[in-house]
Amino acid sequence: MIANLQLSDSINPADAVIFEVETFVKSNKPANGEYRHMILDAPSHVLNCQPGQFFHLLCPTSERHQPFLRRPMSIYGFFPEKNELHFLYKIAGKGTAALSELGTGDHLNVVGPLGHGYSIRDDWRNLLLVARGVGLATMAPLAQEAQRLGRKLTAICSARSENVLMSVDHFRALGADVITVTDEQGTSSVENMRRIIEEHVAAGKVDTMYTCGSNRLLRLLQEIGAAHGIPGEIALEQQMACGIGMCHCCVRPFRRDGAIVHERVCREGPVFDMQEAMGW
Amino acid sequence: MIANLQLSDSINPADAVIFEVETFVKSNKPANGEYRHMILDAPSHVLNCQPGQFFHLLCPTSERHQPFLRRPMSIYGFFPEKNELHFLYKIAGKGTAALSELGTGDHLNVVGPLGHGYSIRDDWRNLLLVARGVGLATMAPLAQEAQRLGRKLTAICSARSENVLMSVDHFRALGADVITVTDEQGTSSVENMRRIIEEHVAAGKVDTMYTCGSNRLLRLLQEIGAAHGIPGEIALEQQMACGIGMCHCCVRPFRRDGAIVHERVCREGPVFDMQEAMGW
Amino acid sequence: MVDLTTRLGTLTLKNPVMPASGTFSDDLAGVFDLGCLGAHVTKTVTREIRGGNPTPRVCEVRGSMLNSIGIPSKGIDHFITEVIPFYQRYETPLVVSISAHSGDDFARICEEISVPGVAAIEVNISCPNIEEDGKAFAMRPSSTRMVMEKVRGASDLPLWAKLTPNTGETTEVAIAAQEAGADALVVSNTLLSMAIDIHTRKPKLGSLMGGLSGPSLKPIALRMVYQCAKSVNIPVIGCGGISNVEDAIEFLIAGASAVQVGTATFINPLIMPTMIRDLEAYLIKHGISSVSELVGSVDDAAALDGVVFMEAAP
Amino acid sequence: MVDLTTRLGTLTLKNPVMPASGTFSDDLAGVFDLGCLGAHVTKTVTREIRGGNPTPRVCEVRGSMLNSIGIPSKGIDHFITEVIPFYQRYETPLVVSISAHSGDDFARICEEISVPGVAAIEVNISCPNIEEDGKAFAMRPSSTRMVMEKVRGASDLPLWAKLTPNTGETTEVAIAAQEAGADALVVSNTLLSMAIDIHTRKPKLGSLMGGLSGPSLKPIALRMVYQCAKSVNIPVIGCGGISNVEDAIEFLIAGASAVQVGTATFINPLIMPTMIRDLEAYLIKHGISSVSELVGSVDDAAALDGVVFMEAAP
Ligand SMILES: Cc1cc2nc3c(=O)[nH]c(=O)nc-3n(C[C@H](O)[C@H](O)[C@H](O)COP(=O)(O)OP(=O)(O)OC[C@H]3O[C@@H](n4cnc5c(N)ncnc54)[C@H](O)[C@@H]3O)c2cc1C
Ligand SMILES: Cc1cc2nc3c(=O)[nH]c(=O)nc-3n(C[C@H](O)[C@H](O)[C@H](O)COP(=O)(O)OP(=O)(O)OC[C@H]3O[C@@H](n4cnc5c(N)ncnc54)[C@H](O)[C@@H]3O)c2cc1C
Ligand SMILES: Cc1cc2nc3c(=O)[nH]c(=O)nc-3n(C[C@H](O)[C@H](O)[C@H](O)COP(=O)(O)O)c2cc1C
Ligand SMILES: Cc1cc2nc3c(=O)[nH]c(=O)nc-3n(C[C@H](O)[C@H](O)[C@H](O)COP(=O)(O)O)c2cc1C
Ligand code: FES
Ligand code: FES
Repeated sequence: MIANLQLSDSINPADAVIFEVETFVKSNKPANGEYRHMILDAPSHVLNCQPGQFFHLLCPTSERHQPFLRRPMSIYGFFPEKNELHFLYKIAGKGTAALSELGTGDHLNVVGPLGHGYSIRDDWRNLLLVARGVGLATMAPLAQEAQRLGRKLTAICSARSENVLMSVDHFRALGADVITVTDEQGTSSVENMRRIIEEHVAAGKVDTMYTCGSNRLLRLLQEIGAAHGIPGEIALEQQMACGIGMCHCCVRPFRRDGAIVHERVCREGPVFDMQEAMGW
Repeated sequence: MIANLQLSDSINPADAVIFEVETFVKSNKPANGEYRHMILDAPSHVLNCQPGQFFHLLCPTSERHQPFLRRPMSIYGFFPEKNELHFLYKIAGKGTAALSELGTGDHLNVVGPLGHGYSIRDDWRNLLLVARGVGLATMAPLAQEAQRLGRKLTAICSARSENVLMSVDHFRALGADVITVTDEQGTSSVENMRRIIEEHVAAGKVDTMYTCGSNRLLRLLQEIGAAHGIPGEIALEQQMACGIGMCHCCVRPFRRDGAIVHERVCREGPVFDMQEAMGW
Repeated sequence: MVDLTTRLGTLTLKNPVMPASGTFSDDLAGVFDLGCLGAHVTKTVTREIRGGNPTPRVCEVRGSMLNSIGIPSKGIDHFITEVIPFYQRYETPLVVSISAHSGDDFARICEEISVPGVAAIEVNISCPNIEEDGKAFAMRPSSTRMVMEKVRGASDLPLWAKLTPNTGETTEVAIAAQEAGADALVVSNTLLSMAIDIHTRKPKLGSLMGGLSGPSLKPIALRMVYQCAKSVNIPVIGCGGISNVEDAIEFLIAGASAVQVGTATFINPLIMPTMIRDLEAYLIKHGISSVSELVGSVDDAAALDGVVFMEAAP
Repeated sequence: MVDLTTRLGTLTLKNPVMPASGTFSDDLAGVFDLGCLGAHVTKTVTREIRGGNPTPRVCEVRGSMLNSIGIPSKGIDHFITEVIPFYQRYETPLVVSISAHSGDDFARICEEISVPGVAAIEVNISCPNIEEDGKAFAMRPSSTRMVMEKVRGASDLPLWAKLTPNTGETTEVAIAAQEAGADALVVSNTLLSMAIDIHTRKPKLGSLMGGLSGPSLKPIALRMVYQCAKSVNIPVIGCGGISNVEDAIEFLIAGASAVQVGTATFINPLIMPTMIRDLEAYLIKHGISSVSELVGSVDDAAALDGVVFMEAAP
């Protein structure tokens, strides 16, 4: 026999680290032509997050969209002091389309914080961050943490064109040295990026490198990292069901100790060692 | 090979008598404690209706309610001249609950008009209408038609209490002689109803009787009708899937020529001969 | 212009969209011109007059429905004198669904129904085999073969065998039907299911159990269509939860040469003509010149290794 | 107060709610106190180390999901030294799900896993029988009987046989499992399904096919639970699409003595404790003093005539 009291204890036990909570939309607006910025009003106890972690969102059911599974979304910002949780997202399919229809005051059920975020080792004083597209979302809290820890940060932001480049001001405001490259200007080629990064390495400005999402960037950074012995981390994506580590649908292969191991993006990741990651 | 032109011809061929159309909610408000009155803005070509017919409503999908099948609803009023289609309904489960959440301007997909309505034979000059609860909805267009045809109408309206009695004013406005009986006042008993009706019969005020829904009233009117040779019609309900006559889920048994036959409420009904109808 | 025609053996349909048996009747002619359809498929008819099951005959489950209509039938004579003539006003091929409780009865109705005006016969073998243990003929390859051989001997019309998802031997049954002379397979009928009203504790259907149809059935029927299309050479007609043009295309890609639409018509009576129009628009938009280019075009090369394991257990 | 306990043979659970194998792990302890559950059921483990299937391993279908995780396994040694000890911190009975590809391998892992800390063994016989034709053991009564007899000889722990909805012989398989010594049945596993991306024309799952779970499976699993509960004397544990307390109650009424919750936990990680709380509230509200009053209380008298026909074909 289970008393209600005991059960409510078990729903939010003292040692819970992952929460399922209702949040409320404070705003949900286009950030530029392709991305949307959503700010949720969330209880502060769920905002004890690490940069690189994510939430699993129960996108709303409407007449037009009935997503079934939750959708993973990187934390773009978390501000316990003002109960704010931010996401930056792109409409990809029905889940994100349903998200985009949320208006101020609507509720959104979220589970998190989830996964294993970026690490900033004590001896990593000069951080290089290379990102493209919506991948920048996951890097924003990292930049903020770097500032808090007093590290020097260089951010190379890549995009199709200047007008879809995001977060540049955000990174600058956090004291980062921002370099923008775009397809439009022809500056985002692998060769040009390699040149820029090698210059920074040569100048001693790169103790570690962070990236996310792009296969092309992963290969480039792996080469540079291997050549110069610079460690690095990458945030990866994979389709998810549970988001918590139970279902094993989100595995990716990694090279480790000469063998290939499979790890769960939702649990061991989404941030992984850059050299172990495998292209796709 | 099918050209688009041909196809749009086949979607709305000249001889279509049942339409699937989007309508828009003009208002959707409580009529009293238990019932709601919904007015739709509907194209006039779908409003060529007979009293007793119904529409099949695609109740909206929301986060709280996901009705799958359509829900049948009697026509409470149809006014082609102002593009209005009215329903009077009671929240019974998720379909009607979803309906009740519709606000002005929302769209609602409806199929209809459907079924076979009431008949008013030329020699039926004095009509008696006996109804209880939401069943009154289906009788309103009948009263209106009676007025148009210059027939004399008596309406006995039964309800739990005075304050859930509906449509009384509506019937009076149509020139009907309205008698109200309620459980609260103890006037709605079978005995009392029998007394009232027999008095009307004796006074020559009943050429035909119309009712709907209640088993108790059906039996009473069948007895009176049989005793005095007065014809009558009843509107019946049954769960529906297609509403058009294809699936055969909505059958009910009827006594006819000494045998029991099954007829479809959506197609041969919802209005049936009162003596053939069987209690349930 | 794109080519919407599809070939089912000797029969060529002007487009691959047709109704599923039991979810269609002349009543739908009040909604749209039935002449636009690829074929007309009638409700299953039996020789004898039958009453059908007790009500309630349908209920709703999350996102789908159950039915236990049974096969109320006015008998074959009524069918031949009243139903077939109605469809003569259309050029659209008329497919008559038949059922019986033994192989010989199947042969008899098949022969009697092979009259002018009927273009093909759909053999609904998802009905109990009363000569054996009462399981539906389509549950086993042996009883499927028996019935299909009998009907094959009784008619020269194209014969379509309609399979059931209740069997654990889909491919074996499909092969048996082909070997016994079926001209096409319809895949599939409804899946045995149940729902209980927790307040009254009564089954929600008058006959206790019923068949699941609608979107919930789709991934199961699609799997069966794929399995059948891989294991037989005769055309497969997909059926199960098809609710919009994307679903229809998914079935074509999986290997179906045509599709049947059932439950979706209850929700959206215009869905079949809409689907035909949308299919044409899809082909044009994606530069696909004919429906036949879609049929069986699934790109399963990378996954084929997994098949043996997956067929056994997911 | 109401009595939430339920008896599964020699085992008494403090409430009838437990996770389904493969949808639960110690990771969920980060969300709520796992001590509140009726039992803990682990992901199926094999003796040998296995990799699992190619990605994508899940996809969404309308209102439900498909998975083809396979059975990645770190092997039995890792399981005994790492997994079992974790659950020792709870008093909740630990149920270990096992699988193998032959009867003898099943017996071997069953014996090796019968260690202190394990309260019962769930025998996942929905995996291919490589000694025969590769169909899952649970597809047929004969192979079910064979495996269950072997495991019965290998362990004194309570043995639960987990059935598959892919078979056409649910009651026969259930009876075979009981006769071979199963202490309970888990009904059921996922249903073989498929989905194709119409743009790439590729299967949405890396292994082509996968198992349907979630709400779409519910009416099918409920029917199986009812069939099994009517045909065996051992307790039946319901599983398939159970997403809220109403679903759980429906399964109890149909004849389940307990329920397993799988996919719903992915959508709502707190659903199991919520369901336990709501079940208690439901019993109190309706004046029902114990869960056992619900079990098998379906009022099927009026409908029983239809059963024979309906089991054969809806
Ligand atoms: C850890 C993590 C963090 C992410 N952070 C962000 C972010 O900050 N901003 C953002 O815009 N997107 C982010 N994504 C990608 C985002 O989850 C997908 O765009 C989203 O799930 C697409 O859902 P949909 O219904 O709109 O698209 P659909 O294509 O309809 O989705 C179908 C299915 O595929 C899955 N899926 C599709 N694309 C992806 C993807 N790239 N990764 C994982 N699953 C996918 C969906 O979750 C769903 O289950 C992140 C993904 C992961 C794994
Ligand atoms: C011809 C006809 C005319 C009707 N006219 C009216 C009207 O004017 N006003 C009004 O309030 N109600 C009317 N009803 C009843 C109305 O259709 C039901 O109240 C409604 O379908 C309940 O749906 P739900 O989802 O709210 O309830 P639920 O109980 O959740 O419905 C579950 C299922 O049962 C069916 N169902 C439940 N009750 C009935 C019923 N009484 N008749 C038929 N099917 C039912 C539903 O359609 C649905 O398929 C009419 C019914 C018929 C057949
Ligand atoms: C109300 C109803 C009645 C049906 N009657 C028949 C029938 O008489 N014969 C038959 O072969 N199939 C019958 N079926 C099954 C359908 O033809 C079809 O195989 C099934 O519903 C799956 O398709 P859907 O999901 O598009 O509805 C019926 C289905 C429904 C819903
Ligand atoms: C991702 C996933 C993994 C599963 N893994 C297993 C497994 O390892 N062993 C098993 O017996 N069942 C497994 N199942 C089946 C579930 O235990 C359960 O039988 C099925 O999902 C139906 O229940 P549901 O609809 O509540 O999810 C798995 C199901 C899912 C969704
Ligand atoms: S999403 Fe379930 S284990 Fe990662
Ligand atoms: S509801 Fe389909 S025939 Fe009446």
